[in-house]
Amino acid sequence: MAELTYREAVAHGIAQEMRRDPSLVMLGEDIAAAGGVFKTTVGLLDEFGPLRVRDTPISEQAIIGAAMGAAMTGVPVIAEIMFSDFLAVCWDMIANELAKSRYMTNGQVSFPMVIRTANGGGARFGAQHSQSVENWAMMIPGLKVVAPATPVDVVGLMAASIRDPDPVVFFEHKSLMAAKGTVPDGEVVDRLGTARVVKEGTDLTIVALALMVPRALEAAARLDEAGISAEVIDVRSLVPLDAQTILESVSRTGRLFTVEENPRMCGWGAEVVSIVDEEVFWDLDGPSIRITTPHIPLPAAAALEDMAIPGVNRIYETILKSVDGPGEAR
Amino acid sequence: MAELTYREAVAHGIAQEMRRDPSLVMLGEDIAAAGGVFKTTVGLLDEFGPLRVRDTPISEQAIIGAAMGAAMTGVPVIAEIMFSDFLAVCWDMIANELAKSRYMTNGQVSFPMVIRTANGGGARFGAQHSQSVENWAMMIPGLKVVAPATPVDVVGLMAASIRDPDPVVFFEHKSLMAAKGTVPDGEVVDRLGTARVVKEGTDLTIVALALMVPRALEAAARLDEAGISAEVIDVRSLVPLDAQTILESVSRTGRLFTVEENPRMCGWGAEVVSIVDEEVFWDLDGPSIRITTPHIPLPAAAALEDMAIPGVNRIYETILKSVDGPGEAR
Amino acid sequence: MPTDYRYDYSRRDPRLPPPVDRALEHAPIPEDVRLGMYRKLQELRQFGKRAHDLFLQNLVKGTTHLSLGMEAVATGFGAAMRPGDYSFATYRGHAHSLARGVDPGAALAELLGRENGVLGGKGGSMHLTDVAKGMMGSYAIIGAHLCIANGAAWSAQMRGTEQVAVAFFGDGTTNIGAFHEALNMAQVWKLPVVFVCENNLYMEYTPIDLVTAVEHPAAGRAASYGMEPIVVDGNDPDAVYLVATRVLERARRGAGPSLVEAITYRSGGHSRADPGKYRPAAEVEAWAGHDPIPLYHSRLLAVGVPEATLGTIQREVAEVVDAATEFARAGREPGEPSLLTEVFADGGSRWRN
Amino acid sequence: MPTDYRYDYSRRDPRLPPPVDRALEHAPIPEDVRLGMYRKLQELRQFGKRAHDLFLQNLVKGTTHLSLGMEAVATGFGAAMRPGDYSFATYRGHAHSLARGVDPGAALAELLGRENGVLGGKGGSMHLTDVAKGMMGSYAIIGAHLCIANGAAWSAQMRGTEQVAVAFFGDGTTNIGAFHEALNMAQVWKLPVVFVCENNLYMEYTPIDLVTAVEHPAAGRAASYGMEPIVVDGNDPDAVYLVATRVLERARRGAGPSLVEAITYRSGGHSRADPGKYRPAAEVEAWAGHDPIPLYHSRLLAVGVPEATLGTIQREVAEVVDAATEFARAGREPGEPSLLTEVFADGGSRWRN
Ligand SMILES: Cc1ncc(C[n+]2csc(CCOP(=O)(O)OP(=O)(O)O)c2C)c(N)n1
Ligand SMILES: Cc1ncc(C[n+]2csc(CCOP(=O)(O)OP(=O)(O)O)c2C)c(N)n1
Ligand SMILES: [Mg+2]
Ligand SMILES: [Mg+2]
Repeated sequence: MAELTYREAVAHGIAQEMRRDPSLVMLGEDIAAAGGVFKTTVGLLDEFGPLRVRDTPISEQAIIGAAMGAAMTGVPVIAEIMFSDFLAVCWDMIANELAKSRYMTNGQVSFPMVIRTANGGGARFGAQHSQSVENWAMMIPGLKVVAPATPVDVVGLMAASIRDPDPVVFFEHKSLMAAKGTVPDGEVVDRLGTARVVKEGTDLTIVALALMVPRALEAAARLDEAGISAEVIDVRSLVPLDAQTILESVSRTGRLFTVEENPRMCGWGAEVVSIVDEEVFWDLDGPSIRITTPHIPLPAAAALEDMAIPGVNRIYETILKSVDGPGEAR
Repeated sequence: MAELTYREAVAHGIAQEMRRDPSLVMLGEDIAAAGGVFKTTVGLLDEFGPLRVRDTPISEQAIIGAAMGAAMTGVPVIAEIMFSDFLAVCWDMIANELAKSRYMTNGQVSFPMVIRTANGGGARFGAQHSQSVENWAMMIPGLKVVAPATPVDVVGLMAASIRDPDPVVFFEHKSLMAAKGTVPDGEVVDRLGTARVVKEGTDLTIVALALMVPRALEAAARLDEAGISAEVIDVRSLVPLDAQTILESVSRTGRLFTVEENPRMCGWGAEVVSIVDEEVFWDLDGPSIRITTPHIPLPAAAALEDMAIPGVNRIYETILKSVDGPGEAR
Repeated sequence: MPTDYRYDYSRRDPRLPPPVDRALEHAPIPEDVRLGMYRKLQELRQFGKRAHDLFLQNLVKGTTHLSLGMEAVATGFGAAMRPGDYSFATYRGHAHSLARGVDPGAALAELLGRENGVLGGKGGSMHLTDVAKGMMGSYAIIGAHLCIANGAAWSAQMRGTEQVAVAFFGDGTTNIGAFHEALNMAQVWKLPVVFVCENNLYMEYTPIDLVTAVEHPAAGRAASYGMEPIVVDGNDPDAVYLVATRVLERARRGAGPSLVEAITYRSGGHSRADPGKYRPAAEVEAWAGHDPIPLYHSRLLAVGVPEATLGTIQREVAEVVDAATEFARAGREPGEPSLLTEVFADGGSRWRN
Repeated sequence: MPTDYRYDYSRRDPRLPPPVDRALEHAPIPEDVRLGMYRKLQELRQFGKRAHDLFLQNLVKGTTHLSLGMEAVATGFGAAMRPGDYSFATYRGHAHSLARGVDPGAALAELLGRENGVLGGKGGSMHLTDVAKGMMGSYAIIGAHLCIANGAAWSAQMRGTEQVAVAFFGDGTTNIGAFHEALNMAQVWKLPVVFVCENNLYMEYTPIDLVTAVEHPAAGRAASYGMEPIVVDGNDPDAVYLVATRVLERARRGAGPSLVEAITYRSGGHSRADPGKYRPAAEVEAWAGHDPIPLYHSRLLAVGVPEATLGTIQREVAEVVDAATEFARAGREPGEPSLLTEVFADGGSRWRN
């Protein structure tokens, strides 16, 4: 058992896998000598050397292309795209090439690769360095999508992503970097496509991801005090999606709330609501409510950013109002 | 009154606006001398000359950048991105720069520009030239998103998009290019943010977009014969979204079906379902059902592509089964 | 405002082919290699014509981009490459596929969207791939595959296999960002990769010189990446073969990447039924006089190959292409089950439990 | 595997500054221009130091990228540009903003996330913009703004205004695709745009030469776009001013775009509290000896400006920066209403009825 920060867990998880598989390599901007701008790859160059841990030019398309070409010829790769906003710079590589090539070639090519990227807000970096773009990846068939909320999940899901034969976009949350948690000794390997009930409850279900998980938990604790028993689910992996865990919970509680950091439209929560609506409609006791960042670019000023991203208060108030609301009275 | 094809309507609408506003210019690959690969810009070079209708290199980032820089300094621009799949090549320009700059600068810059692009499947072009990516644009705050289904809407919404002071992504559907319709003489100007009830009905509401509109209409006609009265709404504009028209209809009919050409996850229909669920839940008589392309890249073979994209039969059968289904019996 | 005549591209001055380099008759190329190239040229040409016919018969749906007139580039490189080498092509990838030994029947069946197509009908004309043959894919969005080719080369470098990756692309592709990123990274990492620009003077319907800052869209950029500017007559199989041999060897011994600009010309249109009317008639005609097939036919006669040998090859290839056509036409339409396969490596498309 | 010493970048050979060009003392630059540049240099330096202090006091949140040591580039260009010209900068845009006359108080308030910031706190340190001053924005994702600058230049060309657009960017930016697309289009359309690469030898924490195929990341690529390779001492305001004057004039008279590589050095880290330890100590020291402020101070003394004049300027600027700091610190935090404004041109963020 070790106490690790989320940031340390990234390097820890990667190192575990690079020790296991001597063919695994990584590349990205400032990941080697500098240990990454978020210090998530510290120590890897020293342990694994410059041939396996490579600094690149600012050429995101070339980075993803290099990873793809290596992966399709038998070398598994971890590519870093420094900020998830920059996925846009290489979106053709990811959405049109990486995601589609297996299907287009009827299975002739495989891409055992992970694209790691720092995602999310709260760091006051402004609109171009703060987005939560898990839905960008989720909407593209052929990609798997993971977003851990805790250090142990970082390690376990990183290992699972690296071992997965498909391309995985792995979102590391900037505002969780300093969060601490225990990680078991020895090899830690998790499974993609498994959500986790992080708090049990009976009155309603809150589905959250990444930074929204601790906030949802805190709101749920306050709801408990108000006599409302909320179940909280950490989705962890958007693709594959553990729909069963969500459906089972919502069927039981009768109410669904999503907490999404993304701007509202076409967020992952919309998809979850539509699945729930389609499959367990008759178990619902009221409308499904999405708590999201408003549909705006993220502002830089601390005061504004904190208003934009769902916080404990907003989650708590929204849920409280909704379960007490006129709908329920009807 | 003239009978125009959808493809002719594009040039017609652009010409109307270029005559009105002598500062309006356009640029794109093969749009001038060749009249566009879909022949949607035929005649514009001849009428407006090479300074207002410009052929470009294959440089989508430079194309969007040129449009942005011109628009922000007072020259309204129409930029063509040949296939909507290629939005990925310049996604940073669109999602991170164009969409966010007004907000980031607190309103100092405006982008009176339209990005026209050929969208959608049915042409057997395969996974990289057939996508329906309206949701890519819809999910980015700061963009407006339009997708007409008929020649007259092409003209009217094109005019509205060009006159709009915000950036509009204008999706022209490849499989509707040859569709014909009448267009009134004289200036035609429509309004963004207005959906249209294209068939009235009382039992359920079908919400569709672009190529899915005629298919939904045909399915609705068959449902009529089966004694089921379906209302069909052509969304036309995803941003701004005419939520009122949809909510009013669903409140009345009690059932919602979306017909989406996009692969399922995070499609525009998910957003519509979540809005309906949140706002008129108590008026719903059954689950909202999404009829979409499966979550796969699009195959090239005609036989496969036709199975993938929602067709009249699938729409009809899905709805029939759902309104007759066990849910209703409960 | 009347349109400036320069915007009727067919009225511009024609851009003429280079003279045939007679000295290449004496190039040190073994006769069996030359006969192999002649056979391949014939295969690519006859396959291309057949694909065109099938398109006009509405059997090839969607679109198709042929290499008619441009076959010598694929041929020369195909002859110089080793079996383990990697090829990456664009939507205009039929010639490059066949040049690596992809079965013409499976390729044609793919164009027809049949189950026996090399991609089961899922990819179509723009995406021919046959990994077993080193044909690592045809990519239909400009630029990306140059970056992917780097990756295959990087992998070969790491695995120490002496494989080389070759990326083929058009003149128009030199103006997209990915071109720049790929070439820079290739040089910085000294990757065993060769970038081959097939400069057919047109980016779709637009003359390349009107949208490019330098005369040679590829060679004129080589210095930016510390590479030698190489221009070759892309319609002369021997010339291409010699250059290919040199740059492949260079890559194989670890000396790094190369960029080759092969000047060539489409005898037909850009895609589908494009008649190519945006090109000056005199230009089309001049290039017809520099077509690789008669050019190479004359070359082989000049070096002493009997006419009859060439005739036999032509007929043998005709039989191959006929058989391929039969094979393709006999294929079934792919069925429902295959729709949902191979999105993920487990063979399926399940995105949820 | 032990790490090769070359990967401890601080142990590489230092890259030294050029010698000061004494001949520039005789450059035909009016004294008022020179004194203006000295004042601007001081303003940029003192502003940068103040921003750094406020960051260390945790008043600047998030991140901030300073131009300490690099001020001569913004200064020289700022002095040569006309009021209507357009500037486009990166996240490292404070100097370029001030050089165009953006109010230091409003800029500093923006860094502090205050309502009286030039962007009302919405943009932050990386996005300074003041359209009224021709400062058309600071863009934080590498590459895009070169393309946008083209557009402003295209607009000026169409409107016939003789305005020029200038895009400033780093050495690392030369390896991204958008750089290539922008430069090619600029030349093909003969746009009145100037691309200015501030080569400070590092792309964040990585030495630029380790990731670039040519020695000069910008000038070494100029020929690809039919441009002249221009390298200038970016720490010498006079040298920059002369080059700027020349390329701006060229653009203004319709002769097309230019690419300038100004060699310079960050005296501090890349951003935030980065100590910059990846750089050889001897290198940091050598460049400290080539700092633009003492360099220009000596130059002005050498051409006969009295020490006292310079001292007065320094003190006046100090007052300006103190006042700016007061102004910024006195600003309120932006409130709820502004959160939802200016997504769209109607002033709001409504995406539905
Ligand atoms: C990013 C991108 N932009 C545009 C297109 C559309 N397009 C297909 S082929 C083509 C012309 C390509 O010209 P070139 O590179 O010279 O190749 P050629 O077709 O002549 O072989 C264009 C613009 C595309 N496929 N991808
Ligand atoms: C597309 C993109 N990739 C990566 C980054 C992260 N990043 C910010 S600054 C920087 C280094 C830029 O170096 P250079 O262009 O030399 O400018 P400098 O910071 O030295 O002024 C990097 C990689 C980014 N902002 N955008
Ligand atoms: Mg070409
Ligand atoms: Mg730099």
